[in-house]
Amino acid sequence: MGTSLFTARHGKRVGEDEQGNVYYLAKDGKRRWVIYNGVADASRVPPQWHRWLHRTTDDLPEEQAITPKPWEKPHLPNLTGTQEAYRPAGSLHSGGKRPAATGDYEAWTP
Amino acid sequence: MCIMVARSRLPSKFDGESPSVGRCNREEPMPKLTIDGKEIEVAPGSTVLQACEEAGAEIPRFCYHERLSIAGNCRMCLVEMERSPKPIASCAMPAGDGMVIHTNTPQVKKAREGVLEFLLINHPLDCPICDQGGECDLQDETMAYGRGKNRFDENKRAVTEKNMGPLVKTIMTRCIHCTRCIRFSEEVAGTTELGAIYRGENMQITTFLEQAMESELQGNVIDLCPVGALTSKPYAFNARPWELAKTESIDVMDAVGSNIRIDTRGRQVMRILPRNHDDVNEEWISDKTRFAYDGLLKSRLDRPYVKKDGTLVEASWVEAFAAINTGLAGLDGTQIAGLVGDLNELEGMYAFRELLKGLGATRIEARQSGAAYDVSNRASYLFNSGIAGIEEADFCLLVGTNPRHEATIVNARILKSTRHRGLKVSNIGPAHDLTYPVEQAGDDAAILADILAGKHSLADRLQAAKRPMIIVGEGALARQDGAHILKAVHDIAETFGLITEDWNGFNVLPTAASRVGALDLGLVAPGGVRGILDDAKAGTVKAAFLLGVDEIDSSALQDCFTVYIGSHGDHGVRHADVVLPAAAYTEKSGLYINMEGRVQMGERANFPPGDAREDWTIFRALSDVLGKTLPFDSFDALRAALYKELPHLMDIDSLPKAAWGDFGEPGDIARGPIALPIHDFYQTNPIARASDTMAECSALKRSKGEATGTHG
Amino acid sequence: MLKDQDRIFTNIYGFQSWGIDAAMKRGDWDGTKDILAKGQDWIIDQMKESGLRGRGGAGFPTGVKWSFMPKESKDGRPSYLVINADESEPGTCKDREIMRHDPQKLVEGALIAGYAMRAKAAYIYVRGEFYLEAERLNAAVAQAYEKGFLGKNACGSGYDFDVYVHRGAGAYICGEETALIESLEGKKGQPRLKPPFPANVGVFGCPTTVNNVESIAVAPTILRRGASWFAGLGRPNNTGTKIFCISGHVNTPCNVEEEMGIPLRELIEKHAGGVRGGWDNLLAVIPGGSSVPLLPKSICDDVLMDFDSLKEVKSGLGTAAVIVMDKTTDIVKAIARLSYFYKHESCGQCTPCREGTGWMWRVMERLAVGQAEKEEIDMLLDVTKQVEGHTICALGDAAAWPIQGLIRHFRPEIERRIDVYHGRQIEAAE
Amino acid sequence: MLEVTKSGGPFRFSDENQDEVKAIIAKYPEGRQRSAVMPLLYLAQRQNEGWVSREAIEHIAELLSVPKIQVIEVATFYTMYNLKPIGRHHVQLCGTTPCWLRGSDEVMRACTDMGLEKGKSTEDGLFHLTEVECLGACCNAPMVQINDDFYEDLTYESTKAILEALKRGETPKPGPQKDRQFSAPEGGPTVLRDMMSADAAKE
Repeated sequence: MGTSLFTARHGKRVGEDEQGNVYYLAKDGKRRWVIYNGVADASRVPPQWHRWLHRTTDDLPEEQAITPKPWEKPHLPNLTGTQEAYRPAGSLHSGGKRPAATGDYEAWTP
Repeated sequence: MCIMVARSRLPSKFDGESPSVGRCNREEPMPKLTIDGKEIEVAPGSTVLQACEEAGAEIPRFCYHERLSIAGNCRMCLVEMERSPKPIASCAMPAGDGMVIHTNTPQVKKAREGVLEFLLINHPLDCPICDQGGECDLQDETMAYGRGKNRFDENKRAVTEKNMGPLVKTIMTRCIHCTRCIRFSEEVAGTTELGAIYRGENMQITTFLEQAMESELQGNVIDLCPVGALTSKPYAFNARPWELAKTESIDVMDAVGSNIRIDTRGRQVMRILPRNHDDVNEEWISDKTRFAYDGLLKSRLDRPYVKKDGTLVEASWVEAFAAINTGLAGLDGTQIAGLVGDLNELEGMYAFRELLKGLGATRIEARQSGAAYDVSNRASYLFNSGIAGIEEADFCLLVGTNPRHEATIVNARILKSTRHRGLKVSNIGPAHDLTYPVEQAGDDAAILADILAGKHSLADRLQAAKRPMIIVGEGALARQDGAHILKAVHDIAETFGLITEDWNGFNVLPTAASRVGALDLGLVAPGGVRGILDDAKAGTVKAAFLLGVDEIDSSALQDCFTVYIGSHGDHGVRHADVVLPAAAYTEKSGLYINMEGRVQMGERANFPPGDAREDWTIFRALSDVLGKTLPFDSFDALRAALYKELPHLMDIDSLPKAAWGDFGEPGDIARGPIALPIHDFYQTNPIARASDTMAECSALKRSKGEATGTHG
Repeated sequence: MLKDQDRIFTNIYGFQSWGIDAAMKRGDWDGTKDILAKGQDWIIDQMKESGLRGRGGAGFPTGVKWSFMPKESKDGRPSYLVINADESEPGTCKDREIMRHDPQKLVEGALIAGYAMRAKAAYIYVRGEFYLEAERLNAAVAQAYEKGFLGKNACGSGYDFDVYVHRGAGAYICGEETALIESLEGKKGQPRLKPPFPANVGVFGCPTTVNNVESIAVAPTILRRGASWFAGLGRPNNTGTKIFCISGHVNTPCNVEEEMGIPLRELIEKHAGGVRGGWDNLLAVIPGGSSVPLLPKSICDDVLMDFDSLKEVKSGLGTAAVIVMDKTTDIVKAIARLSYFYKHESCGQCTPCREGTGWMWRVMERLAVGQAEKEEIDMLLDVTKQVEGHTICALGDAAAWPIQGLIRHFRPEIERRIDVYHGRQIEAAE
Repeated sequence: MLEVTKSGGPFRFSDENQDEVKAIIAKYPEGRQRSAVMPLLYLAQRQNEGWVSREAIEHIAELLSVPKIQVIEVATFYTMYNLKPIGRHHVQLCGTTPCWLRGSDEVMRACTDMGLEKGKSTEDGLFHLTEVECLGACCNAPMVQINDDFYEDLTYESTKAILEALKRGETPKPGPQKDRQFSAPEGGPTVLRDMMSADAAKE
């Protein structure tokens, strides 16, 4: 609540990312912040905005002269602790079978 | 160890070109050397390196190998010799009388450090991902002679991998150009497939335009390679040497009885390596021996099966035994037959025989290939000259055998003898590329009769030879007139002086590891396998026990109550009524008798899968159910009983001399070609057939055969 | 200066015809039968007395070498003479002149030498690039056969002798005698281990002597004019005449036959028109083909051109190929180029040479532009020492020596370059 | 990876070369026919427009009963065998120190100016340029070998002239490109002057 007030008073909206998180710059240019669209999770900030937000650059994402490489995947927040968290092959949570181990054999069946 | 033998037979790179090199002349005096202040006498023809070893000075080496010619190219074995301005390569320098050698001076150490540094500058630092790690000569020597610091500031050399086929994986950047593999391929395998192209620092080991290697011994280059340039493809990234349990055992893929080491991790066989045995396999093993182990994990029988309503269903041991009890009910001994397969150890066969004898069975047969062995005389089914004896022979006549496929190691020995001892080889039987020059006499078995009558030029060859030998294969003995052929060869041996006080040139080449042992146990029945199968078809044999029998046409047993005991679901289970899962050769201890009659002991390396049990325990338990309890409760008791019957089994690893006598059946030999017993080297037994690696090799060979239109 | 009548190779410049008739007019094949009639021992003794040392580089006494051959074959193996015409030492171009302008001297020498060592035949191994020279030699051999000088009852001596020409295909290492033998057998030219020496097990497994073209070609003249004539030229233990190849920064590069022991300065000034820009413009001389260490001007001033004198100044006569470098020369680059040569020509058989030549060349290339640290000069020297004497054949030594010579005499120059390079680096950084 | 170009058809020595093949093999003792590997490879190369095809290698291996791998070892060890097609004029430029001292860089510049590239054939298939090691004509440095002929005492201009002449289909005169008798000093020999006249011939 306080944040939205502060935002309304001092903030200047500078942009929004694909997830709908909105980025603000203080009118005096001294502070930068983000209002999340949904859960407040710092890892949801995509890299381009991250650079801006942490003052690595003053350029906004669309101004940054970075062309995405063809192998780059879309940004994902940190999924640890959620349903989508990474599970190694064979993990019981992913419902898979355990990986091959020594001593495994293929039995003959008629 | 092997050094003594190697010394007198030291082959030189220029052997065959110089009669004076590489031969040990007994009249020569023993040269006396001083090594690090210690005086030592060595056999004539030794090298300085061997003399140093004798004197207890360890000499590092990469290119030198006892069983290969001397290349002298790694320069690691440099030592100082007085009155020589430069350090000398000890592996290549013949030991001379009065030489004064120093192996531990600072100069020697400096020289070796220099050489090792050169080897390392272009060797990648990828030990953590290298399969040779932990058993790498370069690693070991670096511990002793490494500088500990790199002075090489330039870019390292990278070399593209070479395709060498499905067995040998190459990481050629690691190659230190010792040329052991090249020399092996020319001198031991005889196929001359490897070479070094380009020159200088661009030199690269490869096959002709990267075709796959064809040799059946190619796996040995993996052992020979002192670094990780040539490694095992099937074993790649599977295990580290220090996490493997090593068990010394005996191979069963052929009748050679190669000495092997089985490396296991947990329950799984990870790889198989040769052990040195100068008189049997030296330090080579065939690719089938080395790579068929993945077949131990495929198509395994891991629980008993019983046939119900025409299909086999899983059963417990109790149910299976009960089914057998029912199946045998009301049958008398003459209606029960037993067949023994190719891969069995003596203990299992003995228990099997005792069980069937207890049931009153009279027909127990082990000659699965149908060869007409005569058990009345032990000499009639042995390789009497001994494998090492091949090196003493000067003429060898092959009859209906392709040793390259039937006993690859024996073939390598023949090659060695042709290269270094001037052995000449003639062949009666289909022509094959045996890797050495062979005089082809035709494939008509009747030539034997001509020889005996003195009408064939081979008769003169045999007569002229000082130590002639004949090797008869199962191809010849499995013919309808096999017994006649056996007799004819017996007579040839007697007529042409193959049998003397200290020489027996009559040799049989069995194809199966269990064959000689089974014959020693007397597992033959009149009419052989053929007779039993015919009677089963006709209905006079009503029950058959198959102990690992997979090389017969089991459809003859369709109407017969069949019990299969074995490790793999292969041909033998097809018409079985009860299937009992047994252990494969790595999973049981046991005695094997190789083709020479040499008794060797194999040790258990891992455990059989699932409910499978060692063979003898199955028969002991079954005998209980059938009410004919066998008189042994432990493996030791079984062995004691076996020793009592066959005392020569206690004489482990000695080469017996079988007394000569008469054998075979006199009779006519029909004109006509001899067929060979093995058509596909890579697919001769259930384990090999289950192996993916062997299947790949087999497919490759077939596609090559089709491409070029030539076979073998 | 050597008098013209004491010169052996009178047609070295090819003013006359190379054909056998012209050659016979020049004195070849004169009384060869009589020479042969005096017997093998006489010939070998004469060769020993003449003091002729092998002209291929190592300088081993030729007569002694011939005497190593078995007097009779105990096991039925024939003997062979192999003539090394695989001339590829940088700076050397003498055998080519003999083969194309005076081939009969070589062919006659082959017969005499072959007879002296009881050889069945001679193989002349000509480097592959000398296609026309090999053709010329083939023609000369054919002419000699036509005259009855070769073949059955060669020269009427009752001795059967054949001469064959075999061509190489581009490999410096085949100038090494055992590599040459391997190559002659149709294999890669990789030197063999010694022992056994070729005189025991050589080409085709038979006793073999490998001699340089020049050593063989001078033999007939020596025997005709007498060992004492030859021994009277030059200095003791360094007798006779020798073809010198003078190349590099001289006014008129040339081949010239001169007396052994001629002062280097006299050789260059008299025959090669002097150093470009005068003697004082001389920087260094490689006196015996690329494999020997170079000599700075201070030594060149009064050094004599023979085996022992050059050995005293830690160099060697080698093939007597004098490569002259004046003060405009980038001496480090010149030696770096030689290092590249050895890297390119290493056969790859033994470790120190295979790995060391490449390493040395790479460091040399950096030193040539100064892109190195000063410690690396000592490291390079250490590497050359690690190669030297540890290889199967002498190529390792040959690759090491030029660099050792360079560091011995021109270390300040290398250090200067390093300083300059780093100075420039510092400037650039500022 | 080593690549040996296939010629696309079976290889056999041409009829005129058959006798040559027999003569070559006959030079070596009985059972030592392997020695003929190098001459035969070279003969095959001359017959086949300056390069050895894979089929030729296989043919020679069979002809001499030498394992194929050992023939290819030889073919790759020596520098004179070309395992893929090359230009009609093989320009081999010596760049070793004696030639370099006397200006082989200039000769190289002339070659590149004429459109030749080290290790490559020109697009018109006329030239193939290789930098080789010492060719043994150091007293006549710098030099190039074009096919069988040595062109010596070169300068930038004379190199260019030779290449242009070849381009025009002419055969320039081989040997020294300066006024000089083979390896005699420029301006006449300092010794053996009486051998210069054609009739003088006396030791």
